[in-house]
Amino acid sequence: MNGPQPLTVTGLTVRFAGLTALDGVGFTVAPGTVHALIGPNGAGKSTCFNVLSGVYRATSGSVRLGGRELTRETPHAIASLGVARTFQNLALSAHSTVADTLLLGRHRLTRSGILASGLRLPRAAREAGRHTERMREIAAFLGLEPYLDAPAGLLPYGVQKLVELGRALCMEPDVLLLDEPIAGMNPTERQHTAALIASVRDSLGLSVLLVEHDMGVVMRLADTVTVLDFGRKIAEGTPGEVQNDPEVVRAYLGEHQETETPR
Amino acid sequence: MSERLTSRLGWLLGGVVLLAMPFYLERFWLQAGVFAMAAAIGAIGLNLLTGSAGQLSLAHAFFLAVGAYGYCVFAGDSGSATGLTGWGLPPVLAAVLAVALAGAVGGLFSPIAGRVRGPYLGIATLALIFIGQHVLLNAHDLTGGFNGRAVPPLSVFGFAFDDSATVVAGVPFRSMEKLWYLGLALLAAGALFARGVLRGRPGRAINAIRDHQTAAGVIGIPVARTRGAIFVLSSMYAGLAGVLLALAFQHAVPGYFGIVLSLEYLAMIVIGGLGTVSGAVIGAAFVTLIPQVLTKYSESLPLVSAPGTGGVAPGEASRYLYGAAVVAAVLFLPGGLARLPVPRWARKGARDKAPAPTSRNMEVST
Amino acid sequence: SGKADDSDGGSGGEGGDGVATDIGVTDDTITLGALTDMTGPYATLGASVTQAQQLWVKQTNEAGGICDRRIELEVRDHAYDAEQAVSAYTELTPRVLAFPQFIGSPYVVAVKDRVDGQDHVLITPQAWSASLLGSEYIHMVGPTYDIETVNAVSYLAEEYGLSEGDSIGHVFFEGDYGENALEGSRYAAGELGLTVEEQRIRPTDEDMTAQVTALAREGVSAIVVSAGPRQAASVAGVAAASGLEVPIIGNNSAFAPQILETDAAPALLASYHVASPGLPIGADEGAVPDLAEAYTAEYPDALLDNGVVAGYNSISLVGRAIETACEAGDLTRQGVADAMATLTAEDDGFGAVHDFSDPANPSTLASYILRPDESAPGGLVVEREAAASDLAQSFPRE
Amino acid sequence: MTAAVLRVRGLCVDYGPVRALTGVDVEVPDGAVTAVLGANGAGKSTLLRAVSGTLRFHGGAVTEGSVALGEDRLHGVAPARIVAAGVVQVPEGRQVFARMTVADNLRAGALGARGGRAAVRAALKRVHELFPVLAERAHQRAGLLSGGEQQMLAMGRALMAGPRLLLLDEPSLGLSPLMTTRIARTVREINAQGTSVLLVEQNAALALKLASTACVLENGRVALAGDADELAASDEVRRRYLGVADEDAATETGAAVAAGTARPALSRWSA
Amino acid sequence: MTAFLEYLVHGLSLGAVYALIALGFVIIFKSTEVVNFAHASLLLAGGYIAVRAQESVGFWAALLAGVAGAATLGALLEWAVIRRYRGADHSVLAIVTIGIDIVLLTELARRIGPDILTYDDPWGDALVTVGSVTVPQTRVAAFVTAALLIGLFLAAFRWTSWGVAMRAAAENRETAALMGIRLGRVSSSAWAVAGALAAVAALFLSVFPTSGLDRATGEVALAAFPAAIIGGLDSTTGALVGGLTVGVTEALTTGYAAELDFLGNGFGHIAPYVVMVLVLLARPAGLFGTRELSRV
Ligand SMILES: Nc1ncnc2c1ncn2[C@@H]1O[C@H](COP(=O)(O)OP(=O)(O)OP(=O)(O)O)[C@@H](O)[C@H]1O
Ligand SMILES: Nc1ncnc2c1ncn2[C@@H]1O[C@H](COP(=O)(O)OP(=O)(O)OP(=O)(O)O)[C@@H](O)[C@H]1O
Ligand SMILES: [Mg+2]
Ligand SMILES: [Mg+2]
Repeated sequence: MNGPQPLTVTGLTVRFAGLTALDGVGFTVAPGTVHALIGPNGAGKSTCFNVLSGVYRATSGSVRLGGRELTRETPHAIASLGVARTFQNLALSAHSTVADTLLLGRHRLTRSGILASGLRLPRAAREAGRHTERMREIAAFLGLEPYLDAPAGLLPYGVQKLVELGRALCMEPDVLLLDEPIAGMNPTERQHTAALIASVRDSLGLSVLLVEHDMGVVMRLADTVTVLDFGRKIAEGTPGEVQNDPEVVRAYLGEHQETETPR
Repeated sequence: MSERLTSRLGWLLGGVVLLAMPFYLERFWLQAGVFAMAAAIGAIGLNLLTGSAGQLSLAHAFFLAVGAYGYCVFAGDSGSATGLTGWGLPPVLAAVLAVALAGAVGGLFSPIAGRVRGPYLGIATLALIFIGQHVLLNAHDLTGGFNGRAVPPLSVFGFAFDDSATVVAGVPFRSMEKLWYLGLALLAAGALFARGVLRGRPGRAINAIRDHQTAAGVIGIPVARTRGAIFVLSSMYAGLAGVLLALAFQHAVPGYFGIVLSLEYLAMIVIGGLGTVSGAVIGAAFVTLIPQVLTKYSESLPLVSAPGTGGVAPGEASRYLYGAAVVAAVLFLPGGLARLPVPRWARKGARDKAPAPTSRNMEVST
Repeated sequence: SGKADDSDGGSGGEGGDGVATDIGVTDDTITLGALTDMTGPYATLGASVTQAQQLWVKQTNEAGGICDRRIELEVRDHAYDAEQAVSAYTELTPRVLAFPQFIGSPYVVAVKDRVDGQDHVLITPQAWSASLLGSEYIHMVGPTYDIETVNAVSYLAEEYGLSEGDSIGHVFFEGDYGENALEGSRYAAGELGLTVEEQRIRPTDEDMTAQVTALAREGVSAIVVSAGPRQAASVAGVAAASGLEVPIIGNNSAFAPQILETDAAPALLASYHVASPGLPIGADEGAVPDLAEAYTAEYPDALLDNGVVAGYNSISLVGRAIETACEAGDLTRQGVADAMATLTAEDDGFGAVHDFSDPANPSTLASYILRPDESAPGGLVVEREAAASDLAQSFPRE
Repeated sequence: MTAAVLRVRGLCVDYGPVRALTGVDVEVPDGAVTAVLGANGAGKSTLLRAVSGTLRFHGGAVTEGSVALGEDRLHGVAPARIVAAGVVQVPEGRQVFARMTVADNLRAGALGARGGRAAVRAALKRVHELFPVLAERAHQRAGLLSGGEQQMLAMGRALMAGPRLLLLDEPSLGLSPLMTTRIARTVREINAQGTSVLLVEQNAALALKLASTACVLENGRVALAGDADELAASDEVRRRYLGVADEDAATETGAAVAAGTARPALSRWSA
Repeated sequence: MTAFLEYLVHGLSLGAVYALIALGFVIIFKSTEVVNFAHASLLLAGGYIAVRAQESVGFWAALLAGVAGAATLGALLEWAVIRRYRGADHSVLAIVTIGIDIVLLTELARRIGPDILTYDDPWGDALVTVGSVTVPQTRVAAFVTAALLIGLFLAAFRWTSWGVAMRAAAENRETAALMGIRLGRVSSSAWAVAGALAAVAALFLSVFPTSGLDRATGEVALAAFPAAIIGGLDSTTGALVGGLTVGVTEALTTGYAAELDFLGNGFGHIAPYVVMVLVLLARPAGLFGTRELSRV
């Protein structure tokens, strides 16, 4: 852990049978900033996340974190470099408690294996104690304390989204990849969550790569925005620049956002 | 009285009763008890794999065989009196090596166990049973073929677990009395170990892999390695169970380690309750003891008739019973027998979490 | 504790009549044990043997018992499961004088050390594998599979003029029945200058087409079947259908009357033989007709098959050992085992004469050759009287 | 007021010991769009499950109250019969059949269709017009579609049945602004063609624009109900669900968080 | 060479019977995601009912009765057990079918006892000779029947609403219900079909060259496990290919047992499993099975 490093994506291409999901995409996430990745449905945003986190293999191109090439690494190796992510569709165990789910995030930071846990070595107990404490800190920060003993799968959608965020934070990441973190929340909850994201960026100094369709939140949070369409980068810049880019308006935002007149 | 105190007392009482058994029970019951303890150890291992990691395995009988025969070979006479291979190692070392061997063989199968999931793995492991039977019948030098080979008695620092009588408090202690204590000790150790694993970091990791394989990788869990490790651990439990069973049998026969045995272990963990240590123990006791009890008391049970008199034979009755128990446990007691409303202290599983797995091992999505 | 004074159960000492006793004998009863398979793969055999033995017990008690004591037979069904077989043995051993029935040779082998070392209990198993030889307490009634197969091959050679250079096929079960029989056919073939084409099968293999085709390809002039009745029927049926007209001979276990009702019946009647330690249940000699009649009267719905003779024979020989022991005033287990060894020329009434004095050899080396006959009860009639072939007598035993 | 297609009266729903809905009354007037708003966990999805008869898949059950479609009772009726009666739901979280192709997903949607073959063919044409991507990807496995594409498929699949009453659970979840507008237009169109709609939506602004009547659920009870316009004008709704008045408050909170006053900011972990 | 052809033909015809059993498996798996360990007893039940019925009605009517009986039994099991399971873990259901199998098999074995039950089938031990190769008529009948039935179900799965409903129900019961699919009907129809197929297989397993139906006949159904896996558990084509593969492998390894002796005596018995493991190593979902998807 020698401070956040830039995440650089260059010429990233991903092909599935007969379909190019990403086509030579490149951008850089500067340390300590929020970088938004937007674009129409099916533009390749989640695919990009999947490559960054090692779930998909890139057909060509490179992803570098500082000096480290990530495209050949396994998911858990990438996680161990300090890259954490949330999932567009929830990936929580239905019956695990929230506490266990959050502790899962600390897997990469802890050591006790089968032998140590099975034999309950003092080392394992000490480790568990320290990490549970930090887990509670993070839960308190997110307002998840009341839910710690509840099974994650039965919670309301919005809370589950927060649990996912908490699990990613528990990994103590340098780079946080958030795939639609506030989808399914109402405006109040959205603002609350957006504030939390801004807060961790500031207090932990980590880099955030954010996929989100709520333009209000993107505008407020993002330092830089990259826009994808059909796997290709069509625009990049500050939120203000991007929002007025005619190409972006055509492909993504729609000509006039207020097409519907109130009745 | 506080609940904690009640619970302590309950455990104490149960422990004392178990420890006193060899002074009162005849060999038949002790032997049944040792079988049940061995089965419980094996079932705990299978429950780690199937209940917690969500991997169906039909190969458990195979790993039991590896443990049992491994022990025979390692501890067997090195002389050629029997015409069988034996390394003549000290029995304790042989037992440890046999468990390790089961783990190693499990490790060899890990590439498949890691690649193949769900029902495919279940049936793929069936291959191990059949290949295992083939080897057991053909590798005469190691296994003694169809009629099997004798199991050298265990001895710890010159104290032999054989049929020579050591008199304790006026009671002659022969092999079963001694094995009873050995079984208790191994079962307790195995159960505590498994609970430690399940509640700790590895337990969380295997649950995560079961529910969301891809996500687990992204969270930083090495999926293949963890799954392989749990397969190895489960094989080692089976190996240990195999050693204990062999010691109780005093003779290992290949026919025992067939598909039926594997199916019985699956039945145990479902009857007892998937994913919990106590469930495995309760299920193992149920499945092992039912046929013994029914056979022994066949004359005095109303529905069961003595062999040769027509009607339902005890063997059949016990199969009806345990087949029906599997179905009933799943339909009416989703947590298995371990979740029955019994006093808290008697319910070891009350605090082991890891409830029955429910999500399918498939993720798809957006 | 209740266990303290107890040396493995039973009532040691001397009966009121001055006969020494230890386990399984009281002043008025003698308890025998039967470890059988009534619900597993050998259920057919188990049912016949058990019922025949229960019949013997009934007859014996009606005739006043043995040594002025009633006989009781405790039956335990182990379903051919190792755990249950060993448990049942453990349960009954502290209470019985002898085991006139024990099905499942692996389990007999499994308890052999306990029998020889501490239990000293007489067992007449219903399995005829040579691996059970060598114990002074375990006595097979009849020839071992290897001897039976030697007799069968010798018969084929004599009757069908097999000569040096010919080959015979041997279809056998994996496991000790088949493999022990294979040793017999290999030995006989070696002595006669024949070659053996081996086809190993499993009890679950029921279609013998591939095996018979392979044997036909090798041009065998006869086939030996050391498997179950169904496999024998399939071998005969397929061979006949595909034009392989060679004699087929099976071990005693490779026949059941039911197979004469299958499609293979004509083929079986034409070319099949069975080597058997005793007379068929349908025979008109010795004690057989009485047994057949009594058995049918007792169990009108039951099948008459060779298990009936085997079961009845074992228990009546054990009964004779007990009688002998009683006369010698020693009804202890050791006494009964010793008495068994004194039976050296025992005509069992079913066509065989047994000698139990040598633990290293089976009680007889002779086999009948039988052939299927639909009209006979039990489906078999004698083709050739009992004889021990020269090869059987020279069969080496280490 | 026109007759209601759907009438929910005094509905109580329990998930085992957990009570999710208490005495809920909701009506969907014939030919109207009714919106249901509420925070996370308010019970919106539970309401739709109760109408579709799928509570039992979640271990839940209706304990009191009634659900009626026109004159017919719906509670206690098998889900398939409810679909046959014309009530079709687009469930929360897409729930496409991941291993089936897009085309087969649409065929599955038509299984409960009321019309004949011709109607199904027409419906398919219509769906392909609305969501061209579904025609392009007809032979791709649905599980490999992107999130938004799956949402379109879920919507298209429901339309295949030619519903009389459409239940939508957060149809705009994960859709781009452009696509959200298109969904809104679609809802309006099918509504114009005579399908009534019960719409659960986090995007309250959109929902209130589409709906003629609306209600707000809070902790399993109906807190507010009435005309959509009226609700849209109410302070309560504006503040809590439209986020309008809250804009400033949110920036304040954000600043407060950054300054570490209002709530404890997270500090870096040092091992 | 003739011998080889003969083994091959024999293997194919035996494989056709395996394919019928495997097809039943596959249909149950496709529609309910359950690995049905009770298939062996379903098969035995079908055969038993048919043979018993034959005593009073003729062969064809009895066969029909067996098929209907096994179908009813299958549907009944689905209704009484499978449908009532509330969890979502399909491996638990697989274990439940083990329980069902134990009960059914015990009951059937008790009823059948030591008997060998035979069919009065129209084929007897007649043979068909083509060139240098002879095959029993029964096996030709089995092959034709299997090919027809498998073709039929392939089409049904692909083209009928029944097939779509079945796949949808297997994947997500709740959503399938939301599509108006009658879950109960769909899955019990699958179990019924599997039962019917098993009864047909039972017939071909107990006529010439086999000597009849007995309590152990069901164990042959075990051969269908590797068959179903080799083909891919959710593929009807796979069932056919897998069945034939197992049949041919068995026939060839048995026929050339002498030449394969170095692999241990009786290698033929495990050869299908060895093939299965090799196939799984190369294709974890079998030759025609649907690969598991993984997207997040
Ligand atoms: N494993 C895969 N196999 C085949 N096609 C895929 C796969 N993963 C993604 N795709 C396709 O690649 C395209 C990009 O998908 P992706 O999930 O990256 O979109 P997205 O930008 O995240 O969209 P959304 O905003 O709707 O989530 C889509 O058309 C999708 O169908
Ligand atoms: N299967 C279940 N078991 C127990 N409680 C449940 C279950 N499903 C939902 N609940 C509870 O019922 C309440 C209502 O949930 P519901 O899903 O209906 O909310 P919602 O309004 O749809 O929320 P969201 O906006 O997050 O989708 C919540 O408190 C939730 O925790
Ligand atoms: Mg996406
Ligand atoms: Mg909801």
